[in-house]
Amino acid sequence: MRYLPLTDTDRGEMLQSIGASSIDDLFVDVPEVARLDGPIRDLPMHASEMAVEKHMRGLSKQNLAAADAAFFLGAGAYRHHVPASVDTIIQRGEFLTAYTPYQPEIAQGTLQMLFEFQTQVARLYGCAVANASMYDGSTACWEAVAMAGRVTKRNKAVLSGALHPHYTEVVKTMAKFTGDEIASSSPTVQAEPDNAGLIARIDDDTSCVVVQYPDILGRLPDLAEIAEAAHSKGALLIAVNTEPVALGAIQSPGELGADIVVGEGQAIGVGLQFGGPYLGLFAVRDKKHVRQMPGRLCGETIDADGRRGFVLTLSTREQHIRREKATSNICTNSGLCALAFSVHMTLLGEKGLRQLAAENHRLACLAADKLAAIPGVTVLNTSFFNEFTILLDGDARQIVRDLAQDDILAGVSLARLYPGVEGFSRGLLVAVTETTSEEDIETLCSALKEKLS
Amino acid sequence: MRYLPLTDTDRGEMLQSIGASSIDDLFVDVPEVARLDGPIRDLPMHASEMAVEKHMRGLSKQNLAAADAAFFLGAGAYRHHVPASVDTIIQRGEFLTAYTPYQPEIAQGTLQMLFEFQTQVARLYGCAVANASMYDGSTACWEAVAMAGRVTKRNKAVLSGALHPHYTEVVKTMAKFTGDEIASSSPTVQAEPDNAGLIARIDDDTSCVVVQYPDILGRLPDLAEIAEAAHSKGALLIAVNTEPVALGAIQSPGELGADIVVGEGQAIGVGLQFGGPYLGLFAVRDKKHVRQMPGRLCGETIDADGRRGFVLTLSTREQHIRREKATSNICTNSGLCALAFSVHMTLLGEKGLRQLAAENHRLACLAADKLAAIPGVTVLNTSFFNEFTILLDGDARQIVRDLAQDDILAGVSLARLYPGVEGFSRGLLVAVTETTSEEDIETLCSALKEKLS
Amino acid sequence: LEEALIFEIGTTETTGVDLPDVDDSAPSRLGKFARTDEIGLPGLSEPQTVRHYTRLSRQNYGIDLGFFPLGSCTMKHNPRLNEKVARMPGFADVHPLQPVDTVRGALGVINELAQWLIKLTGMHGVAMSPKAGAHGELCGILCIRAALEARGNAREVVLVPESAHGTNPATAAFAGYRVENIPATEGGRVDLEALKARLGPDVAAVMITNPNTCGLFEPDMRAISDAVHEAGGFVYCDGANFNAIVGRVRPGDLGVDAMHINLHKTFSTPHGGGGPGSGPVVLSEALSPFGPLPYTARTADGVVHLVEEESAEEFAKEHFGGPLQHFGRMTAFHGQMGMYTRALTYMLSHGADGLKQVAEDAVLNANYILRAMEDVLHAPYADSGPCMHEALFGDAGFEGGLSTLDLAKGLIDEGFHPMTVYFPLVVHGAMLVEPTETESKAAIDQFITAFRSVAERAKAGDESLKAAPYYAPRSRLDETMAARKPHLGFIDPE
Amino acid sequence: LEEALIFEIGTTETTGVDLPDVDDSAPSRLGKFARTDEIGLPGLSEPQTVRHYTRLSRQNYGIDLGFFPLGSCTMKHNPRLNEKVARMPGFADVHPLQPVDTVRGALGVINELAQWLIKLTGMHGVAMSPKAGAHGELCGILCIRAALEARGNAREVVLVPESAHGTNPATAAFAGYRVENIPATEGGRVDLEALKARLGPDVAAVMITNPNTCGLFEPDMRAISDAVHEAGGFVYCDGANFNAIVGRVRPGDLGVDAMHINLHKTFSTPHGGGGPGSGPVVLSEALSPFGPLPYTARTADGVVHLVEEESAEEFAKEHFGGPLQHFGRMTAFHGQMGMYTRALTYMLSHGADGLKQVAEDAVLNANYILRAMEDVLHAPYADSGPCMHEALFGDAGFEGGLSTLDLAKGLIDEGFHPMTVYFPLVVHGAMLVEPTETESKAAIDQFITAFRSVAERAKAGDESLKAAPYYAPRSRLDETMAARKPHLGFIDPE
Repeated sequence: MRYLPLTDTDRGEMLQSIGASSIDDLFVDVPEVARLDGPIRDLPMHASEMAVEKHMRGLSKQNLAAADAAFFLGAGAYRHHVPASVDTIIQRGEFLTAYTPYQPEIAQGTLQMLFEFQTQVARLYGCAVANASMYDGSTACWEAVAMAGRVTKRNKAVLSGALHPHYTEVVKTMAKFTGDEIASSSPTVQAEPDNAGLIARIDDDTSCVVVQYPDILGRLPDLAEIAEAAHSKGALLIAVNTEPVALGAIQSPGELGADIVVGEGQAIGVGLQFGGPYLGLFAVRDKKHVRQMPGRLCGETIDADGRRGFVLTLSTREQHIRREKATSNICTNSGLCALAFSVHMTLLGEKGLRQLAAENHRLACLAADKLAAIPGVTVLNTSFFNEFTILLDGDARQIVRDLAQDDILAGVSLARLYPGVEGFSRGLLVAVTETTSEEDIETLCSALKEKLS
Repeated sequence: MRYLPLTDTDRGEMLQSIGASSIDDLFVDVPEVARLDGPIRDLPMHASEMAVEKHMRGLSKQNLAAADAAFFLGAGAYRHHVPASVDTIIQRGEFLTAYTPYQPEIAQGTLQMLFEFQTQVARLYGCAVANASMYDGSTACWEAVAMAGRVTKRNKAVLSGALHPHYTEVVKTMAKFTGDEIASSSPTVQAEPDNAGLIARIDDDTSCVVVQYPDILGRLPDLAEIAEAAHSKGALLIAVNTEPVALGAIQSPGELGADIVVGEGQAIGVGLQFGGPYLGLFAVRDKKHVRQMPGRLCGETIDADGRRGFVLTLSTREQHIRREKATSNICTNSGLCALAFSVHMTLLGEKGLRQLAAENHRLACLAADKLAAIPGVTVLNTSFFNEFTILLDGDARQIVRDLAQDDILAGVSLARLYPGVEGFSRGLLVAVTETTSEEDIETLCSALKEKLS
Repeated sequence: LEEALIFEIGTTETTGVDLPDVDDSAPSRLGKFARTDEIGLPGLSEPQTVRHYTRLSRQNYGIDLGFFPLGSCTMKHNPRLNEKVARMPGFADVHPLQPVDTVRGALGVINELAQWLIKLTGMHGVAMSPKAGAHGELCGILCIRAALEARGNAREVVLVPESAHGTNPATAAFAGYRVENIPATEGGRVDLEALKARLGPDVAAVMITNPNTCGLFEPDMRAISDAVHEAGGFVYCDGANFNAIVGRVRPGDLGVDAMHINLHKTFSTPHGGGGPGSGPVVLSEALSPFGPLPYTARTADGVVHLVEEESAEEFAKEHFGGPLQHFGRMTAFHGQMGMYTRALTYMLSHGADGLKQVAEDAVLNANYILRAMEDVLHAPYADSGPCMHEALFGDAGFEGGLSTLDLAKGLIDEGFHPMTVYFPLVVHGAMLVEPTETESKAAIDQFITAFRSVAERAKAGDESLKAAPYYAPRSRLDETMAARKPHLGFIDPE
Repeated sequence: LEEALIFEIGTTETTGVDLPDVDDSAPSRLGKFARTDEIGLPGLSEPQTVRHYTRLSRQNYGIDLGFFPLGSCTMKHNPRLNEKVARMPGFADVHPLQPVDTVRGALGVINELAQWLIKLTGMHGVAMSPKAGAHGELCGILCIRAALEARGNAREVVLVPESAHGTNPATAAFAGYRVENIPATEGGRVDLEALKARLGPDVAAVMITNPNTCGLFEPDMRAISDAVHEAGGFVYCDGANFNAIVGRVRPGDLGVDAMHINLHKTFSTPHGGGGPGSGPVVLSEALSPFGPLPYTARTADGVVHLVEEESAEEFAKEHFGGPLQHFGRMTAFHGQMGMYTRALTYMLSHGADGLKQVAEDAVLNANYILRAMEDVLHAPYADSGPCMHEALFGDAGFEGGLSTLDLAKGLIDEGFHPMTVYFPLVVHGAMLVEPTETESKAAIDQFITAFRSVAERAKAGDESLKAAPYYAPRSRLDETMAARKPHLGFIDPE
């Protein structure tokens, strides 16, 4: 077996040196009832690399890869071009096969990268401090709600209706067990987000208001207005961003007054991957909240010879020290995804990020205009970045399924996100990135034209 | 431009510091007639990584990849499964982006690998010493002929008719310029190679006899018999091998008496790549011939602190020292391909190589038997390893083209290798490796059955 | 060796990509939100970027470079086939919300992996979506809570052994339970009688690690489970140590109700310097209906189903014969697909026979180290029989104020990553050594030589160990300063 | 840091692959040739293999790690996009003898690359198949010889400047020519008058490097070409230094008849520790019909053709209006496809504008180094004006018996690969520094600081340089011993 270096000779020598007559001697503590007489049944035996690769390739080919389609899906996961050098770097054995950097003397590569990553995220979000990443955007969102509870000592979170429904579900699920109260609703399908309605729900018991920016329908809510309202009631504003590329074109949530900014970082460097692993981003605008943050933090220090170095720090917040009193039970970050994000962001730089955002927006505007010209299609949004909602004269979900037969992945229907919710059946979320060609846009428009005529 | 780190600010500062007013000042020596007024016309301007990748993917998709076909081509290039770790290792920047190891203190990685590679090749070939690789099998073959001339001080090479025709062409082309005399013929299309005819051509002026093993038709010539005949006339035997996997199942040329063994190493670790880069292997049975060898050699030595280390050595044979008196004008090897070969060979080890060879032979025997059962198909060979010749009742080349339409790459027709040679039109070379499934064999048999009925 | 920060070498005008220039006059739908200020993100050209990260990487240690004897963390070889498979376009380049007909192969991967996990553990169902081990733990406890709530009483207490991973009590507390410790016997096992005595109608669950964090198998495991079940509680097993028994022992046969599986430990998805992980939770028949969405479960007809919000109701009715009981959703989308492909590839490579050999070689290697060290280092449980895949030592006998930490740092100078230190808490100055099955005898012999030598220095009170490591990219880093004056991001010099 | 040899750690019973066991009873067609003896090839499991080569790699220096100021060798950044493209199945997994209808895209790559090379050089045709620079040189000289033979007289002499690469005279000698040197002027250029005086009916060709190996452009290049052509000879240009002028100057405009192009230098295919390279040769109209098979050529209708043995006759008749004139075949199959895909990808990325910038930045960087060093190091041609992409220095003024080699090894301790040393031969203790365009100003400034410091030590006679390097994986290696008692392979201990 190719991953096992011990030879039978080795095994014999080792058993002898420990004074065991057979390997079974080492498993004497296993109760009789649980002893098996051989390899577990109903499972295949070992296989060559070639055979396994073939099997997996067969499964892979049963999927329609985005590159082989005209592709318009977003709703929290965005397809962008990732430079080839990103993957080369994350496949360096020293990054890929390293452990959590608990031994900083031999983990400066990971630690310096995390320090750079934290700085990049903090600046992108307009915040003071970002952590070393979390599982994904949805769990980061819940952690932010929990943190707001710790900071404000209140336990009622007000969620915007236009927060990604999966994020809402995650928050509600967790809250069931902690006893937090969650106020949420479905989005209003209108050109502009219902800020007034949201603000009206904030009261003196509110720990936080959670707003997505751009929101699930692609609209740009006025964060500054909500921040002011929240702060006036002593609540925090949590801004959620699922498309970091947008922040190359629009103002950062931190600047607009958000206290905690969380989001999904997948769009930069990570890829679609059928939903995971992704990259949770988490930052706070005010340094004073650092000790209430969940997750790992990397900090600068010096070594015994006075050289700059980096370590994981403030771990007294964490579970392996605090056990049942920890700020979170999290003990993993998305280290390798954070590396991919950081490398991609370094390649982009400010200039590249702005260009990338501009190109996304240009193509999205183009697509919106072309779609709006089709009879039976209405563009809902007045404001958007690279994703917007259209209303079709028909069942959007069925249309999406039909178009997929012709290798057109037209977008995410609102019915997929909100199954069974009244009045959403016509809605379709359309995302456009730099990977979308003008030809793809034409393909979608022609297909819709035909379908709706 | 993403590969150019200088900013316009940098350029300005640098021009100023060297006292030039513009970049044109640095090109003053270019004659007026050759000065261009801008970028060269008729060529595109720079493009994003995404755009270039898309263009190249488009070209890639115009080819039928072996993995998408029932595949039976050989004739000097063999398809084998290359473990994923081989590619990971050769993509390590320290190997991929290293220079020729002329500064051994910071090139021990490449040098130790080459030392190991040389040992692996020498053992595989049954020889005393192998060099650090050459361009490919065909050029190594010519270098062997030239070396035999230097060793014997004769200049008539006798080439077996069953030597790969491209190799024969390369030898003849080079010989035209050096004045060597080359005696060659086409192969006899018979069950066994014409050893007697070959031996009859050896005379007292013969510097070497060049024999492929297994030969171009897949047959196994009796090297020992030829070696004896050559040696009795004072000539050297050069054995050529184009399928190193075979040597896991058959005796090595060195053991059988070959004085110089050369070959193509592509089958182990390198892949098909439409013909290149490949890996020339070169070894001599007797150490005394080392100083007449072409190409780089890596040797063991010690450093100033007494530690074992490796260096390129015996470079007094080479062009950068000897200039016009060098043993060859070669100054490049196939370093990265040698690494791939060596890694793959290390993964195989003796055990794996023997298993691999046995599996190839098993499937080839199976295929030969199934093909022989088809009316209109005759199997020529009595002996073979993983490739054999069949004769079809029909124009083999046309049949190959026809089957390719159905994604069956049936083999290499003799007419492709020997265009216009009388009597070869029915011949088809069929190679079978571990990547060939029994299903692929069935597919080929069914198609031939239909075609020939 | 010093590598500057990107903020020190990059500029906001440099970029390593080629994109069209921004056209400020282009029409925009950004309204008043358009960004005008500078963000402060430095860029590097591609050559600079590759060099920066390549140089950084060389300050790291990884499995590809050497042995990682990390107890409880199972740092084994990461096959590159797994990386290749994860990058196949049908897995890497598909969106989680594509119509299901366009992702049948991706769902197939999840189903196939779920079947493997179920069969390897002898359990009934599996919740695939948890993002990491701790997330999986949480999932398991929430299942238990949901099942108890469905019976009408969530109960109050979760029993946890003293030697448990820190995540265990954190998780139980998060789910609203009070944590109580279970004492250990002299032999390092759970005290069965004490446990039985504590069981009662207020105990929701026992969280147990088996093999436990002392590296020992709990011989009373089945008895523990029976007692807990009898008292109406559930048994949660921390699966961090599954590598010791994979393919040889099925937790389901021991009465376990829920166990998370760290795909990045037992099934070799790379640690990546701290994640991403993946923590599916296998569930007993009693708990299966309560798993979060999306999840998979094997029904009586032998088929494994993937259940999402939409189909959950229907599925529950048809297969559980009752109303919808899932406890909610733990994450967006379907979980860690990229880890599933790698883990499945690994399982298919090893097969049932290979995985059994994995456990056997891992346990053999650990016992070999235990016996090679016990004359030099205090091995608290060495007399009670063989260990499983980890060997545990303590710092008894160290002189000159030297600590386990000093020994660990001394090992760095010998070319090894240190073992897990100060865990489990039940042994003073604990050192937990887990070799895994992917180390050769030669590598282990080298390690033993180095470990013995450093251990002897510690026992001789060798002062020089206090300043170790000497040959690492950095000498000992001042962690206190880092925590006292947190400096958590780069600040531009004035 | 010591890594054992595979022969010391592997065994013939260990393997890192999973294949069926050999069945000795299976039928065989191997006759009497079946192998029975042991070959002696050690195997390693996959984890051991990955670790062995990863560790070995860390004893190497590469462009990914730092600056390589190697004159004449153009070590530039290797974009990873090129690697990705070369691995696309349509390029990596196709056989060279597949029916041409199944490889239209592969032929398209060759055609497209050929067009780029022709347009960038202003030439007429290109022979793609040579495997490396020296192979390309040989190809060019053989074309010249074939063209001269077609005129009835191959002639006898090839003129080569003293400063030429060693391959030039070796190549000319191989093709059966006598080599004569061309003298240089004080300014480091070819002496035009001396050359003219030597030209005559016995001179087949002049082999020239431009920019020359002193890093200078030959201002008389056009005049040289005209004189050679007038004397009935051909001009061969060594293309090793093409990076200095790519996109800015076309050799065809200077009267060159043949020039090889090192794709692994100018067009960034990786050096790979010594190959594989690729050396296509561009040809003038006069030489195009004589190129080897297979080759491509642009005909009057603007189409580029790929010509192999079979179609050569027909092609020659149709487009050259005469009989078949190719000089033969230099290699099996079609040449270095894997390098073509990389080079084409690189060209498409840069475009005509980017390649022009390449030359400009490369030349700017070299002049910047020249001017920053000339007060410390002897720069023999610095007064004659700007250099091209290389700066040349000599060892004048070194004290204490220190040599250029000592300085070079001293640079290793500063973290840099040494420059090219003792070449060209015309300058005593020559040091040829080529920064390329992919180094940042910051990297070059760092290099200058280090270079100045080591140069000053050499001039001060700092003894310690003689034993440099101190901080490399090895100290100075005994090359004499290696050559005197060649030990070229591992020998099993008794």
